Amino acid sequence: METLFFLIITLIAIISAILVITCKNPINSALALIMTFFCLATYYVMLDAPFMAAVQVMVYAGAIMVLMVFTIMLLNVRVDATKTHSHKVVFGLIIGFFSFINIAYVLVKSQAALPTGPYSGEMIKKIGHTELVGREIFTNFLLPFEITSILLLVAIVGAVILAKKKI
Amino acid sequence: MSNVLSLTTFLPILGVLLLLFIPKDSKGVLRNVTLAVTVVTFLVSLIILNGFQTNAEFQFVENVPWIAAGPFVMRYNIGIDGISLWLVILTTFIMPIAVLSTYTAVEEKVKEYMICLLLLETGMLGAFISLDLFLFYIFWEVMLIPMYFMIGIWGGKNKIYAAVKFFIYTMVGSLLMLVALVYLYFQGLNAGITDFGLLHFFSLKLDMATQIWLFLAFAFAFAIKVPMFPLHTWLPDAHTEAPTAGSVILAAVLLKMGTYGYVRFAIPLFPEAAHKFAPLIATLAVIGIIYAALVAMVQEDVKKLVAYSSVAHLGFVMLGVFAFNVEGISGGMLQMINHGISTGALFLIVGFIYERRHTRLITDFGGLSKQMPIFATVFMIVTFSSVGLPGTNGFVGEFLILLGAFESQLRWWTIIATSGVILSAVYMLWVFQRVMFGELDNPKNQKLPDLNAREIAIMVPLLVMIFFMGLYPKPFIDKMDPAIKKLVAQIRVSSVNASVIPSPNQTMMPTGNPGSSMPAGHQVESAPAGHPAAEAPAAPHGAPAVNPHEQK
Amino acid sequence: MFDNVWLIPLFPLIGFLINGLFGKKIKNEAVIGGIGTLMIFLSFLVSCGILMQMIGLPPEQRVFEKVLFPWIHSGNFKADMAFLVDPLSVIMIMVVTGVGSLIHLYSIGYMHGEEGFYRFFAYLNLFCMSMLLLVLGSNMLVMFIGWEGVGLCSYLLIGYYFHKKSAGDAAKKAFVMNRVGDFGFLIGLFTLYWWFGSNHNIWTVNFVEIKAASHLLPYSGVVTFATLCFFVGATGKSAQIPLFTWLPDAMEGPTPVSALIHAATMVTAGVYMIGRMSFVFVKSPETMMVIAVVGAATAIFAATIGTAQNDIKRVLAYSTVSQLGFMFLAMGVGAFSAGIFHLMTHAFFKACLFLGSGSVIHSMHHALHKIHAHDDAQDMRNMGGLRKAMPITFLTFLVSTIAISGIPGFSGFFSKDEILWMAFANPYHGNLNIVLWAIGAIAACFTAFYMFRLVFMTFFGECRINPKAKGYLHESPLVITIPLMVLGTLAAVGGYLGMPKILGMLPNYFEHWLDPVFELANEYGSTYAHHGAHPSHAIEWGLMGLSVVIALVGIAIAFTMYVKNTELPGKFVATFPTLHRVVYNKWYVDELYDYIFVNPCKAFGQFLWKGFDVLVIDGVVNGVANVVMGFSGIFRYLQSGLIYNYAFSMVLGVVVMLGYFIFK
Amino acid sequence: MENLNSYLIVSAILFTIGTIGVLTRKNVIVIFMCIELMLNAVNLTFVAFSRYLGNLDGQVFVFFIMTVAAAEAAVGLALIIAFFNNKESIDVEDINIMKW
Repeated sequence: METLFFLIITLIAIISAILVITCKNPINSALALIMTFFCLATYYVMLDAPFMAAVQVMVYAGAIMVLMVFTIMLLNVRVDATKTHSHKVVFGLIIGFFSFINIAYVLVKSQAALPTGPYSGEMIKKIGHTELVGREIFTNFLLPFEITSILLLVAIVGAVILAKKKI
Repeated sequence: MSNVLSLTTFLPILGVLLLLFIPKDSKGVLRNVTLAVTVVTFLVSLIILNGFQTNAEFQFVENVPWIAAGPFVMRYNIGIDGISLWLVILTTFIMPIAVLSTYTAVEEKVKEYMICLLLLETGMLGAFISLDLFLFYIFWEVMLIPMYFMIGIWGGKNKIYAAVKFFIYTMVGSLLMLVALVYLYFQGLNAGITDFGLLHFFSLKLDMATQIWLFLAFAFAFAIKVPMFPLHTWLPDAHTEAPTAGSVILAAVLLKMGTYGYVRFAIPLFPEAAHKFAPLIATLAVIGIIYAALVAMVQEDVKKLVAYSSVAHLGFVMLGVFAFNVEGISGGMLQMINHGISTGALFLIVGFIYERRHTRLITDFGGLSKQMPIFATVFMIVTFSSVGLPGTNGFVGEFLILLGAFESQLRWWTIIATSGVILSAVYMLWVFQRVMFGELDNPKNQKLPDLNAREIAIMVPLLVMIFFMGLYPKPFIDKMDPAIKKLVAQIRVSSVNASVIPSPNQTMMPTGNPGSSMPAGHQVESAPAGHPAAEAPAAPHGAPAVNPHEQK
Repeated sequence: MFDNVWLIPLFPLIGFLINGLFGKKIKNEAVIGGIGTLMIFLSFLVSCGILMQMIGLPPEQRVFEKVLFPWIHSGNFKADMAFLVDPLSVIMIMVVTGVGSLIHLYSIGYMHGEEGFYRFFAYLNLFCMSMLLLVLGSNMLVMFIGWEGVGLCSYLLIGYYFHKKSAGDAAKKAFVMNRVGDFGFLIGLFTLYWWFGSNHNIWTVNFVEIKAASHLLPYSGVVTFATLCFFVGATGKSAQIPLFTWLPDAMEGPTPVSALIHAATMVTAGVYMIGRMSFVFVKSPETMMVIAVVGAATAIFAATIGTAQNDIKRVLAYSTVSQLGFMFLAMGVGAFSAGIFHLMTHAFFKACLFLGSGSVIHSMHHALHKIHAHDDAQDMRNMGGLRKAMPITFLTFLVSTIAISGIPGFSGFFSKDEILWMAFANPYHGNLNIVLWAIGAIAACFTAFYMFRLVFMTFFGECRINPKAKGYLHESPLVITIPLMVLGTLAAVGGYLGMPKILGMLPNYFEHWLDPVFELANEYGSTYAHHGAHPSHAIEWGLMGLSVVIALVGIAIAFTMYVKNTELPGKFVATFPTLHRVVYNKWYVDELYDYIFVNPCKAFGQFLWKGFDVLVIDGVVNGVANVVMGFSGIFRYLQSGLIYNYAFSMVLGVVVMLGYFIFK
Repeated sequence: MENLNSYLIVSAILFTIGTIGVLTRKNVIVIFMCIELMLNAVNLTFVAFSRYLGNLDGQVFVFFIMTVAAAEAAVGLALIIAFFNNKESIDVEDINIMKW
């Protein structure tokens, strides 16, 4: 049952991902990308990470993609008028193929000798995923977390300045 | 006040920080602040001068760890001795003058210009005081960049060409030096030296082949900076295109980096190789003297003429340094300072007339004496200082150089070099005559104003120094003497070692032989009976590579 | 008094500073001129004091060295700012300050109303200071300051009328030629210093110390080299062959300058220097010979040119060159004190001649100025018959002319005759003596000829000046004529200080005075001199008579050609046009130098600049740059600027590298 | 729960699709979206590993990546707008001044 569900989700994710790169209209690409993000959120749930799933939906599907769609509408971009050069596609596919082989090989091959940590599935279920992640962030990763806030601040300022017509 | 040396060096950087907070439109404030910073730097450097003990040791030493990366250990190791003392003072002395000269000359991007000037000062001072090879290299490169911008942004018509030429010439040399530096460091590591400290490397015994290669790399870098024939062609271009203050600093201080590099690094680090190449370098120096003088003679642009005269003057310095005796090196050091003062003054003078007429062609002038008597007087004094008239500073250095070189095995070189004295009079007086004498026939020249108070204020310190150093050079020589004696001893001891290593050192030098066979061959004959001339046939000279009087 | 010797150069220095710095503000000519003259006169007083004190001392104590402050000390080399007072330098300071004060006084009148009056006096004082440093310097370095300093002042004063191109050229020429001499001086100095130092560990440039050690010097060899170098220096400063051409051009300067610098003092520096180092020079017979020959050759050579010049000052200039030749001849034949003696008498009569000519020019200039004529005020062809208008000038001029021509009873006779006699009778040059004597005698004949030609053309005969200006000719003011009278008197009687022994009326004070200085040189000389039979008194009397006759012949020829039979010169020129042209154009020496040295130098400089610097060196440098540019021109197409290309290369690179590491 | 490898393969596929998108598309916004896709593929890997190794560091890392992605989206889109204002285009082929 779970395997079937996984396969369906995978199918949706890949199809929508392909749609992202094939749609002529950027708005369609954006919608397909949102679909992919939802699929990924599903994966996270399946991986006992409900908090990550929630964040995924909120940040990606919610915030970032809304920004994208806004931008698309704001710029009022038309459908790609010019055709993509076919040699680009061919080269892209070839490189994509080889990169897939590389990545898949590395990922699959590398898992054997990795160190394991204390957080088993039972433990996550018992204590709760959100609490564990929260504990991790606000203890071990407190400093990076704070720095992230500065990063966001800088990004806000940068975005405002860049988007202004006359500085 | 133990870190007064660091203070001097980095005061200009503090000044840069200060300048950052001044709006770029308030040009007057920018200029005055910069002037104040350089003046303060000069005053602080006077503390150094005051506290300097007349001995051969490095003083005001600061030595703290800085970078340690793997096997490379660089330290912030600075200090001065008599050799670098005067160059530091010269730098801090010239800077206020250079800044003052820009008050009306530079109207665009004043803030950036001033920042460049101050950065340059830090770079130059740092290079003079570094006792760590790596630190030296860093300051050496730091100098390069502001100068590049000064030529490239505030320069004349052909500024980009000149700036790039300057940059690439210097860069080629310094990269070779960097390679040699790293190689030397690894040699040092093998011998148990654990950092880049210069003094450690003095005791390093290198075999001849290594020395030769390393010396060549260092010598090449410094020769470009000096500049020695035939690597000099960047200089006239850089000088002609640079703004006045840039030319002044370039001539007064930057060129000294090359000669200073020889005295401080190339020669004491590789004494045997230095001895081996002395004839070659002396030959190039002498060619430079004559060549530059001849070329200067036919220049049409006053500034270019002064630039070529720089090449000739520095040829003298090189000759003196490679005499390897106290007189020669003292003369060389003095000549560096003299050249800084008198050529700096010449560039300022060219700047003055350029500001008034916007041309530097000699043919555009003539008869200015009538219209600008103060200017004429100043120009004349500086001209004669540059020519090396006794009583002015130029003479003392030139004389000691020639004397020292004549005592060493470079006798014939000296005789040829001395004829440069004639040529320098020819070209300097000729240009002076064409600019200042004759009828005031060009209508554009007939309304030129004479020097104003600011310009006089710029020139007065230089003129005072010209006469002071010419008439009473004793304090200058005394302060540098112990350090030079030590250097000479260091070179000589090593060269005795060199003769143990089988090298073509002696046979390569026919220099001593023709020189001494001339007078010495005759000395025995016809000694009058009435005089106890029996002691006349002294030690057979000309044979050893050391100077005769060093043997006693 | 000896201790105060430093005051002597100090006073003119003060005068220079006052006039140079504030002269423009003072404006009052009397004050400026007064300060200048007063300062040099004070020096003269101090010099007199020193002279008096020295006369009171026994001869062997007449050497005193005053160290003012240490100057250049480096390594073994030591040179102090120090002054040497001995009989030789005392004579020189007396001449310099004495003649100097007179000429300063004269200049107040002569330079009246000139633009830059203060400048003139400042330079003149500076010159006096340099000259005094030169003669007082106790080591070669201090001497060299003065040596170059006088060159500088000469440059400044020749170029005084800087708006004239010819003045600028002449000034530069003078300085450069002097520099050629300085080159020799320096090399000579180096050689001596190095030889003493490396062989005997005596590192010195001090005259006293060198003198004390001079017995160590070998004969010939290195000494010849060194002394020849020094002699090159002397030829530059004293306008001898081959470096004499600057002196006639130097007449572009104001006339008092010509009198002071180019007749009385500076140009004699070379002679003085040889005298100062006589103990070194005499050690080299070869150099002595060269000096004698060059001196004699210059004497005759310049005298021939002098016969054909029309510019009053140029005649005097060539005369100076010729007389300096006599002095060198004296030095070369070992007659040091005779040379110095001639130096002194020459200072008197030549200064008087120049000042007299200045007085003439002054008057001519005024007269021509009044009628707005642009005739040359210095051309003798415009003069004539001036003796009535300017009696004092004429009289003093005549006295000095007689003196220079060697008429017995006047100063020039004693000194010149002494030189000629020594040229004949000296023990150094063997068979060459007779030649030297003959050349000297002929030169003396020429001297008498051209000097009297000058006098006749200027003061006798018809007045050839523009008739309208004639009425304006008048005698110069007192301030000009007083120096003339003093110098004229000295020119007449100065010779009695050094009467030849043979005349026996007075002892030769001069020679005795200088004995301590030249004793050693004569001693060295005697070791290699030929001790043949000493010529008898009869020969000496005979030669003396002969030289008088020769001078009279010269005068007679001049009289015939320029007073009695005035068309003779024209006929002469018509008969020998080439000879006249060559002589008139100074044997084309200037042109020769231009052709051999100046133009090739310029051309070579041009070639080095345009050909070597720009073409070869920059060609190589820019060539390398161009090669790099060429390659980068090709490679730059890799940088398309399209993001796609960059991203593609990046991904490709990642894939390839990753693949390599995974599947290797 | 599926085994780790399936997640990794899915992640690899998504990443590759993102790469191909970046390489083939011309619209800057789409390229931008593709980059987000690639980031998400990586996130998936992190979470999967985190779960199977029992170590939460990976998930914390994903958290940070999301933050960076958000910042990147903000700045990147602002850049696109600025570019559009200048060139009236969002075609990458018009961004070609990065040469010589």
